[in-house]
Amino acid sequence: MEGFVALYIFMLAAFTGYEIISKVPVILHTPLMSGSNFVHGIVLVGAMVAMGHAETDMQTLVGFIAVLLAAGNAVGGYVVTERMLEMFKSSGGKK
Amino acid sequence: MEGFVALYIFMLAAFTGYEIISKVPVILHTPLMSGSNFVHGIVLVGAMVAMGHAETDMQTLVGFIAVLLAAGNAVGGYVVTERMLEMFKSSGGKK
Amino acid sequence: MPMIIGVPKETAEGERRVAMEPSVITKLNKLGAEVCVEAGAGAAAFITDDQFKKAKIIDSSKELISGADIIFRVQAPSIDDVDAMKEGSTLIATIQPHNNLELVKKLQEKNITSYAMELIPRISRAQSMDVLSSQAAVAGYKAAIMGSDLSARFFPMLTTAAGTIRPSKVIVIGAGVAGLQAIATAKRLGAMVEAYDVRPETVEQIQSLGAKAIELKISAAGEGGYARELTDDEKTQQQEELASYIAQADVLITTAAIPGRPAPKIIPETTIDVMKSGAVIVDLAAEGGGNCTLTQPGKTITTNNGVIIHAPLNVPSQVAVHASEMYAKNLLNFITPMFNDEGEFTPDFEDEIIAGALLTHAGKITHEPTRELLEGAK
Amino acid sequence: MPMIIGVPKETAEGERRVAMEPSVITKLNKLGAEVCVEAGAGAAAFITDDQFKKAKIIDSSKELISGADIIFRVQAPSIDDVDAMKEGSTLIATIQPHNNLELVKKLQEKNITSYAMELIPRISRAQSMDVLSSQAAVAGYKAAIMGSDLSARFFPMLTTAAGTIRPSKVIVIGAGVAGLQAIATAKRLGAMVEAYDVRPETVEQIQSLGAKAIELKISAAGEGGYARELTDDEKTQQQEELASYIAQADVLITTAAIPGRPAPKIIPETTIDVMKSGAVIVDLAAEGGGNCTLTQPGKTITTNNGVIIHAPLNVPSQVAVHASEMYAKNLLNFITPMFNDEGEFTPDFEDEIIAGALLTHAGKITHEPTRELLEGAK
Amino acid sequence: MDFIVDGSYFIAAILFIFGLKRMSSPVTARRGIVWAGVGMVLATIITYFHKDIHHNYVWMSLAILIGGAIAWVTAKRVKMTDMPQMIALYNGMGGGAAAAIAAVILMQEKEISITLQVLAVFGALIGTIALSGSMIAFAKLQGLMWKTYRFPNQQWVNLFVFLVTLIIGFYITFSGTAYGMGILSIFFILALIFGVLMTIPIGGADMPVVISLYNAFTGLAVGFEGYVIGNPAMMIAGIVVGSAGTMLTQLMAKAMNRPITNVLFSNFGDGGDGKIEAATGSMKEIDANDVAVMMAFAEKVIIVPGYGMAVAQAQHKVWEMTKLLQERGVTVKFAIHPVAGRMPGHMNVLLAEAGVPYDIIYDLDEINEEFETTDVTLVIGANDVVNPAARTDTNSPIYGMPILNADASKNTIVIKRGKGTGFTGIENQLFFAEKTNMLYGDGATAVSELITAIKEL
Amino acid sequence: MDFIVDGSYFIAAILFIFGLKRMSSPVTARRGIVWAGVGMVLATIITYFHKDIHHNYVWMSLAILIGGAIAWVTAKRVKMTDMPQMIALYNGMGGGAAAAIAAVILMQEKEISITLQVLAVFGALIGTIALSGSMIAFAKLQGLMWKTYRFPNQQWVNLFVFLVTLIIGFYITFSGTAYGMGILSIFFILALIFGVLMTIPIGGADMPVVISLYNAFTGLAVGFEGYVIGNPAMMIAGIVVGSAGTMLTQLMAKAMNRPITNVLFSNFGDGGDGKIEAATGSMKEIDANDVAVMMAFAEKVIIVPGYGMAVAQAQHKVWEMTKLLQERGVTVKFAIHPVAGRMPGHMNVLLAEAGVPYDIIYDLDEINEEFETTDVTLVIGANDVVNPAARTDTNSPIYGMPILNADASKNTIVIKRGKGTGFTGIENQLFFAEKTNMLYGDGATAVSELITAIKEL
Ligand SMILES: NC(=O)c1ccc[n+]([C@@H]2O[C@H](COP(=O)([O-])OP(=O)(O)OC[C@H]3O[C@@H](n4cnc5c(N)ncnc54)[C@H](OP(=O)(O)O)[C@@H]3O)[C@@H](O)[C@H]2O)c1
Ligand SMILES: NC(=O)c1ccc[n+]([C@@H]2O[C@H](COP(=O)([O-])OP(=O)(O)OC[C@H]3O[C@@H](n4cnc5c(N)ncnc54)[C@H](OP(=O)(O)O)[C@@H]3O)[C@@H](O)[C@H]2O)c1
Ligand SMILES: NC(=O)c1ccc[n+]([C@@H]2O[C@H](COP(=O)([O-])OP(=O)(O)OC[C@H]3O[C@@H](n4cnc5c(N)ncnc54)[C@H](O)[C@@H]3O)[C@@H](O)[C@H]2O)c1
Ligand SMILES: NC(=O)c1ccc[n+]([C@@H]2O[C@H](COP(=O)([O-])OP(=O)(O)OC[C@H]3O[C@@H](n4cnc5c(N)ncnc54)[C@H](O)[C@@H]3O)[C@@H](O)[C@H]2O)c1
Repeated sequence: MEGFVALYIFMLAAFTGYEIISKVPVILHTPLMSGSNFVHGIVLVGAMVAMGHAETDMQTLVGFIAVLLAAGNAVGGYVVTERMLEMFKSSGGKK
Repeated sequence: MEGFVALYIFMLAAFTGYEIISKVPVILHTPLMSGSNFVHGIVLVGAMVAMGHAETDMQTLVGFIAVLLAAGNAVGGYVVTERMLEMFKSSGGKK
Repeated sequence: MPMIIGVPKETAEGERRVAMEPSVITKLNKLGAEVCVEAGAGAAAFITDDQFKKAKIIDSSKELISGADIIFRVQAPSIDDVDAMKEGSTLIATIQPHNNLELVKKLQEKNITSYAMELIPRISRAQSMDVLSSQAAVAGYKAAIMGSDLSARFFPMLTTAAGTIRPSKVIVIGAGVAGLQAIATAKRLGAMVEAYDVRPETVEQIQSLGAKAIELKISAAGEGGYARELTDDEKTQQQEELASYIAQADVLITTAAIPGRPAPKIIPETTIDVMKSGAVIVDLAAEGGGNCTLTQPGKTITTNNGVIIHAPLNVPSQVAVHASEMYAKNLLNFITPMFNDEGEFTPDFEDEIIAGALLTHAGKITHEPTRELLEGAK
Repeated sequence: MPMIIGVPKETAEGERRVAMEPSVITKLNKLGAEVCVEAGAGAAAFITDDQFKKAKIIDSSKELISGADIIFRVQAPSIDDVDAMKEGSTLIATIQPHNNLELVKKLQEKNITSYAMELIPRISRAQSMDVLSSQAAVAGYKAAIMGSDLSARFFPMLTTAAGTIRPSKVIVIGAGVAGLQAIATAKRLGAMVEAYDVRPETVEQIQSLGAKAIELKISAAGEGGYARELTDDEKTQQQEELASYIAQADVLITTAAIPGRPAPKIIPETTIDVMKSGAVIVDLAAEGGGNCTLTQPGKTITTNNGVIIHAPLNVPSQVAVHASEMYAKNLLNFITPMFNDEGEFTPDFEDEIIAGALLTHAGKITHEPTRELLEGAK
Repeated sequence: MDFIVDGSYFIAAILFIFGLKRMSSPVTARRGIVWAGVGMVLATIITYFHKDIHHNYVWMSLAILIGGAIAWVTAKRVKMTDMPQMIALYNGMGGGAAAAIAAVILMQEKEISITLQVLAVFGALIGTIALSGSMIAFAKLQGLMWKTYRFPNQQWVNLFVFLVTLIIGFYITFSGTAYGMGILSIFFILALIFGVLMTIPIGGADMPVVISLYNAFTGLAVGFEGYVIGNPAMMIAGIVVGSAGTMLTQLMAKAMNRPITNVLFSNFGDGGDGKIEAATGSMKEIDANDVAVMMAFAEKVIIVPGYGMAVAQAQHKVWEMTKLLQERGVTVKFAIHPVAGRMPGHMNVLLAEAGVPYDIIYDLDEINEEFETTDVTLVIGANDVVNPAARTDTNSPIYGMPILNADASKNTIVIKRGKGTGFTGIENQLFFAEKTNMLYGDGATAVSELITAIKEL
Repeated sequence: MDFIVDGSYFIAAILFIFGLKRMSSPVTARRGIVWAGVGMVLATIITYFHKDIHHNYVWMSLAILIGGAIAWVTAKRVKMTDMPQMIALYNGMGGGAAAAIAAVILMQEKEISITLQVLAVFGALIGTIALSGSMIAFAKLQGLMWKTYRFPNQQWVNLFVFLVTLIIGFYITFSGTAYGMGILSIFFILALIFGVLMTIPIGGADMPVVISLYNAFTGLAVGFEGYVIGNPAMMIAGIVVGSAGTMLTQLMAKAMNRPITNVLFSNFGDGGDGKIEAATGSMKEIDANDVAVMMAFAEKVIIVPGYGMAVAQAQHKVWEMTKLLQERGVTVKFAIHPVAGRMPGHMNVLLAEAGVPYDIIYDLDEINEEFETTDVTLVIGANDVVNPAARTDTNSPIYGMPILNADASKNTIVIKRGKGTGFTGIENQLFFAEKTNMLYGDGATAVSELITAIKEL
C-alpha cells in the first residue's frame, strides 16, 4: 500500500467515524465508548498475526502477551457493552 | 493498489456517499443531482492524463475528445448547479 | 327611482334585535336601494340613530312602512303593520307562517310579496342567508353563558390552596348548530363536555370540538340533515340511557328540535329527579315547548330537588348587537341577487332559494304547506 | 369531651354560602372535633342536610350557637347571635371589624376568642387559609361570566356565513387575585383581553395568562404586595391615559382595591362618556364603593350613552357551591394546627398567623387598628 | 512534485466530499458547490504537473478551453425550466470522457492486471451507456425527438444487444492484449446503441429518475477509470457520486411512488408517459420534507383550515408550525372560510384554543385577493370551501357559494387522509390542478411531520 | 484461501461500521453490538488461516482462551456502577496489544518503508500511553490509588518526558534497523511512564472523558499497526474508532461544559476534582437529548409546571411532548401544586388551554406519594412549590407550606432560564441535589428541544 492510498482510507474511515457519532444522545456516550472499545478489539487479529510469524522466543512471548491482552479487550468489551445496552431492551420494544 | 484495498476504498466511499444523501429534502434532489454531476467532472483529470501520455494520434484524438467532454461536464455542471442553488440565496439568509 | 327599503322598529315583546346594521346600509346603497330606518329602531341593540347615518331616519313607524317598497324585519309584523304597507310591496322577515296564519291571509290579500327567511332551503349556496343557522349560533353561545351564570359552580378545574375544584360536567343534547356552539363555548370555559344527538354523523362533529360524544343505541337520522321523530319505544329507551349520563351533569343544555314539529320531550321528570341539587338546565328548545317535560317556556323554575330549569325565549335577542348584525347580513345576502346591475329589483322566482322562501306573491300563497293549512289540500 | 364546632345558617341578606362542606366534616372529626350544622344551613349552596350526614343536624339556630365551642361562619354574626354564644367560646368568620365595631365590643364583652379570617397575614404558609384569595378567585371568575352575560356581543371571534364577528375587547383593571382570574376566564371565552394594574410586577403575570398588559407611566407598588394610594395628580394622569384604552372596551371589569381603604375611583364619568353604547362595566370593587364614580353598589344601571354598570355585592355567594367549599377548606386549614395530636384545642397565640387573625381574646381587643378605633390610640 | 500532485488530489477529494455534504442541506447548499468547485480547479491545475503527462499540453488546454467555453455559455443561457436536460447533457459528456479514457487505455494494449482490465472495460461500458442514454434524455426533454419510441419485442432486442455487448466486453477483458481496434470499436458502438435503446421507451415524466441513474453510472465509470489510471481523487469522487447518485435515484423514484425497476422497464406495456403533460387527471403526492422547504423559503404562506383540521384536532400543531415559519421570517396568515367546519365559527374556536392571535386570522373577503401573491397555500382538511366548482360548475350543489381562491396561489398543498370528499360529497378539481400537491395523512400527523422537517432545515 | 481471508476481513469491517452506526441510536443499539460481535468472531476465526501465520497456533489459542476467560468473568461480575473502570481496563489491554504488535515488528528489525516505520512507532507510542493511562484511570475509579497526585512543575516534567520519548521514537524511526533492544525498551518504558504521568493529576469527575480519549488513542494505534502489518480490517476498524472516539471525547467534554484541553491540563492549579463526590454545592447541567432519552425510556414521568411555564407560555409544547411520551407507552401525570403560578388555578387555565385532559392532572394530595415510584420528574419553571426548605428549614418564609416531593423521584430535571429565584426569592436545595439535573433555557424553547429530541429516538 502506498502512502496516499492509506491516507485516503484513513480519511474516509475518519469521515465515516465522524458521521456515525455526530448526533448521539448523551445517554449513549458511555455505551458507545464501550462499543467502540470493543471494536478496536480487532487488534486481536493483528496480535495473532504478529505471534504467528514471531521469529524469536522473545517475540513469541510479546506476541503471546499481545494476543492475551487483545482477547481481553475484545471479550471484555463485548460483555460490558452488551450489559450496558441491556437497559434499552424492554422499553425499546414499546415503540 | 491491490484489489482489496480498492474494495475498501470503494466501500468507504460508497458509505460516505450514502450517508451524505440519506436525508435530503425532495426539493434538493435536482440540485444535488446536478452537484454530483459536477463532481464527477473530475474525470477531466483522468482525461488529461490519458491525453498526456497518449501514444498514437488516434489515442491523442480520443484523449482530446475526452478532455473536451470532461471540461464540458465540469464547467457546465458547475454553472448549472450554481444557478439552481441561487434560489436558496435570499431566504437562506433570513434564518 | 331607487327601491326604498324600510326598517321599522321591532314591535314584538322582548325583541331587541333590528333587521339592519350600518355596514349593510352601505352595501344596499351600492346595489341601488335607499334605506329608511325608524328612529330608535336600533336602540335596544345599542345601535344609535347616529350610526345609521347613511340611512334616512324616519320618526313615524306608519310613515316608514307605507313609504317602503321592501320591508326588512326580524319578526313577523302585526296585522296593522301589514295594513299600512303599500300594495304589492315586499316583506322579508322570519314569519313562521304556521303560527301566523291570519297574517299570511292578510299578506295575500294585500298582494304583498313576502319571504319567510326561515324557509330558505339549507343548501350550500344559501348558507350565507340562513337565519336559522346564524341565530342558532348566537343562541348556542348564549346558552352556555347562561348555564355558567346560573350555576353555583365553577366550570373549569382549579387547583388552589383551598383545595382542588373539579370541573363541571356540561351535557348538551342536540348537536345541531346551536348545540355545537354551546359545546364549544362550554369547552372554552373549561367544563367537561359531553353531547348527544340522534344523528350519527354528529359523533365526529362533537369530537371535532374536543368534546365527548354520548353514543346510544338509537339513530334518528332523517332526510336533509334533519332529525326524524322517534317511535315511542325508542323514546323511552333513549330517555333511560340518557338519564344515567344526565345524572352526572352540573349543567344540561338541550337544543333538540325537529323541523315543523314541537320539540321532542327528551328529559322527563324522572330524569330530573336523579339530577344533582344545584344542577342547571338551559332549555333552548323552549320556543318549541322545551325538551323537558317540566319546562315552562319563558320562565326559570327550581324543582324540589334543587334543579334550576331555565327556559328562555328569543335567546338571540340577548346578544342583540351581533345577532342583529348577522341577521342583517343574512337579509343582505338574500336580497343581493334580486337586484340587477342597473339597480332594478328583479327577483328570479324560479330560483331555488327565492322560491323556497316565498310565502305569498301576487295574491297567492306560494308556500304549499301553509296554503294547505289555510285552504286545505288541493 | 371533644370540641364542638357549630355551623349556623348564614343570616346576612343574600348570603348563599355556608362555612362547611361535607369532606371538611370528616377531616374535623379526625382532628378530634365534633361538628353540628344548623338544619338547612347548606340549602342556598345546594348542600342538603343529607350530605352533611357526618355532622349533627340541629334545627334551632340558638341551640346550635349556644352549644358550640367554636362557631364557623362566613360573615360576621348579628349581635344577637353573639349574645347566644357560650362565654369564652371561639368565633371564626370574616368579621370586617372596622365595619362592625359594635360587634367587636360585644365579642370582647362576652370574652369570646374571635378570629377575622380576612386578617390572616398573606405569607406563603398561610395561603391555604387565605379566604381573601379563595373568594377573590371566585369573584374574578364570576365577573367575567357576568360580563359576558350582560354584554349584547359575542366574546369570541366567529367567522360565519353571516359575516365575521370581531372578538370583544375586555379590559380588566386591577390584576390581583380576582383580576387575574377574570383575565383568564375572559381569555378562555375568546375575548381580546388587556389588563392594567399599578403594581409593575403584574405586567409579567398578566402576560403569563396570554393577555396584554397596559403599561402607563405611574407605579403604585406599595408594601407587602399591596398597592399604595396614588396622589391626586397621579390619579388624573392615570385616568386620562386609561380612558383612551377603555374607550375601546366592550366589557370593563374593575377589581382595584387598596386594603383597608375605600376602593380607588379610577373610572370617572368622563371616561364612561367615551365608552361604546352597549359596553358593560362589572365593578367588582362595589363592596368598597366601586372603582367607577357612577357605580351604585348592588345595582345595575344603564347610563345615558348606553353603558351598563353592574356593581354586584357579595359575588362569591353566586358561586355558592364552590365558594363554600373553598371557604370551608380555608377554615379547616386554619384550625387544623390548633388541635394537638390528642385532639385538644390548643391554639398557639404566638404563631404569626393566629396572632394576625386574632381579633378579640380573653376580654381584650388584640387587633391593634380595631382597638385604636374603639379605644383610641394608646 | 509528485507528492504535491497527490496531496492536491487528496485535498480535492476532501473538498468534494464536504461540498456534497453541504449541498445536501438547503442552508449550506450554495457554499457546497463552491467548495466542490475549488477542489475541481485545484485538481485540474495540478494535473498539468502530473508525472504521466508527457506532451500535448497545448492541445489539452485547447480542449479544456473549448469544452469549458461551450458549456459555460450554454449553461448560462439556458432557461431554469430547461435545467434537467442540461444536466443530462453534461452528464453524458462526463460519461463520454470516462469511456474515452477507457478507450485510450484499451487502445494502448499494455499488459495490465485482470482487475484493472475488468474495471476498465466495465467503466467503459457504463460510461458509454451513460453517454448515449443521457443524450437521448437530453434530446427528449429538449423536444428534439419523439417522446417515446416503441417496437414489438423491444425488451428482448434490448436484452440481446446488452448480452452481445457484455460478451464482447468479456472477450476484451480476458484476451489479454489480443483484441484489436475493430473489436474495441464494435464494443463501444454496441454500448452506445444499448444506451439509446434503453432510454427511448421511457416517458418524459420519468426522465429525471433516468438522468439521475445515468449520473450514478457516470460516477461509477469515473471511479473505475480512476482506479485503472491510479488516480485516487477520481476514484473517490467517482464512487461517492456513484453511491450518492444511486441513493438519489431511489429517493426520486420513491418520491414518485414508483419502484425504480418500474421506471426502467414498465413503460413498454402501457402508456405511462405524458403524465406530466396532461395537467389534470391525477393527484400528485408530495413529501413532508418538500413541503417544509417550500414553506420555509417562501415569503408568504396562507393556511386554510377546514373540518379535517377539527377532526384531527390538529390546531395546536398548526400553530406551532406557524410560529416556526414566522421565526424564519415567513409571513403566515390564516384564511377562514365562512362555513369551514360544521358550525359557525368552528375554526375560530379551535384556533383560539391553540392560541393563534386574532390579527393573523382573515376571513374570505379580507384575504381572497391575496392568494395570487402567495407562495404556498396550505389547505388542512378543507375541501368544499376551496372547491373551484363553486365558481364554474353550475350543476354543482355548491355553485354560487363564494370560495377561498386557494387555486390562485403559486403552490397549493392539500393535507387530507385520502380520497374522502367533503360535506357535500363532490369531487374537487383543485386537488388535480397542476400547482396542487397532496400531502396525505391525518391532519395532526402530517403537520407534525412538517414541524419536524422545518426544524431540520 | 487468501481471498477468503481478505474477504472475511472486508465483511468484518463492514459489520463494524454498521454495528457502530446502530449503536449510536438507542433503538438499534442492542443489535449494533451483536453485528460488531459477529464481525469480530468472523475475523478471529479466519485469522487462523492467515498466510503470515506459520506456527504458535496452540499458544495463540491458549492466550485467547485465557485472556478471553478472564475478561468474560470479570465483565460479567462487575457492578453496573463500576462499568467505566472496566472499559478503561479493557481499553488499556487493547492499547497494550497494539503496542506489543509494534514491539514484535520493531524487534524483527526488517527493512520496512519509512511510512511504515513512522506509523509503527507512532502506534506503539500512543498504544503504550493508552495502556498505562487506562490502567491508572482504572486504578483511580476502582479506588486502588489516591484520587489525584500532584507535584511542583508537574507539567514541565511531563513535557520533558514526552519530548524525550518522542526523540527516541524519531531515532528508532530514522535509524533504519540500527536501533537495538535497549533503545526499544527505553522507548516503551518512557511511553508507559508518560501515560501514568498524564493521568495521575486528573480528577475522578473527568475520568470518563479521559477514558474516552485513551479509547480513541487505542483506536488510532490499532489502525496504524493494522496499516503496518497490512491488515485493512484492523486499519479501518481502528481509524473509525479513533475518529469516532475523538468526536465522542469532544462531545463528552462539551456535555460537561469544559473544553477538552481544560480536562487534560487545567487540574494542576485548582482542586477541580471530587466534583461528583461532593453531592451538594453545584448544579449539574444536562442536555435536552439526554433528558429526552431518560423520559422516553421511563415507565412514569411526572411533570410539575410552575409560574415559569406560564411566563414562557409553554403549555402547548408541554402537552405535545406529553403526547409523544404517551405514544411510547410512558405514563405521564401532571402534578399541580395549590399555589403554583400567580393566581388560584393558574396552571389549570393554561393546561386546559393546551388541551391537557383533566384525568392526567393531579393535585398535591393525590400525587405526592407517587414521586417515589417515578422515574423522571420534570419541573418546568416551578421553584417555591418544590422547595424542600418548606419541610426542613424553620426559618424559611415558606416553612410549613406543603410542597410537591419532586426530590423523592429517581431523577429530577428542572427547566428554568438561569439562577432566578421564585416568588419568595429564596434558594432551592432541590436544584443542588444529587438526583437533580438542570436543563437551562426558556421553558418553551427547552421543551421544544425535548420534543425534537424525543422524535429523533
Ligand atoms: N360551518 C358551518 O356552519 C357548516 C355547517 C354545516 C355544514 N357545513 C358544510 O361543511 C363544509 C365545510 O367545508 P370544509 O372545507 O371545512 O370541510 P369539508 O368539505 O367537509 O372537507 C373536510 C375534508 O377534510 C378531510 N379530513 C377529514 N378528517 C381529516 C383528518 N383527520 N385529517 C386530515 N384531513 C381530514 C376529508 O378528506 P379525507 O377524508 O380524505 O381526509 C375532507 O375532504 C361545507 O360544505 C359547508 O357548507 C358547514
Ligand atoms: N397561586 C397563587 O395563587 C399565588 C399567588 C401569589 C403568589 N404565589 C406564589 O407564587 C409561587 C409559585 O411558585 P412556582 O413554583 O409556581 O413559581 P416560582 O416559585 O415563582 O418560580 C418560578 C420559576 O420559573 C422560572 N422561570 C421564569 N420564567 C421562565 C421562563 N420563561 N422559562 C423557564 N423558566 C422560567 C424562574 O427561574 P428563572 O428566572 O431562573 O428562569 C423561577 O425560578 C409560590 O411561592 C406561591 O406562594 C402564588
Ligand atoms: N346544508 C347546509 O349548509 C346546512 C346549513 C345549516 C344546517 N345544516 C345542517 O342541519 C343540521 C341541523 O341543523 P339545526 O341546528 O338547525 O337543527 P335543529 O335546530 O332542527 O335541531 C337541533 C338538533 O337536535 C337534534 N335532535 C332532534 N331530535 C333529537 C332527539 N330526540 N334527541 C337528541 N337530539 C335530537 C337534531 O339532530 C339536531 O342536530 C345541522 O347539524 C347542520 O349540519 C346544514
Ligand atoms: N404571599 C402570598 O402568598 C399572597 C397571597 C395572596 C395574594 N398575594 C399577593 O397580593 C396581591 C394583591 O392581592 P389582592 O388581589 O387581594 O389585592 P386587592 O384585592 O387588595 O387589590 C386588587 C388589585 O388592585 C390593584 N390596584 C390598587 N389600586 C389600583 C389603581 N389605582 N389602579 C389599578 N390597580 C390598582 C392592586 O395592585 C391589586 O393588584 C396579589 O396579586 C398577590 O400576588 C400574595
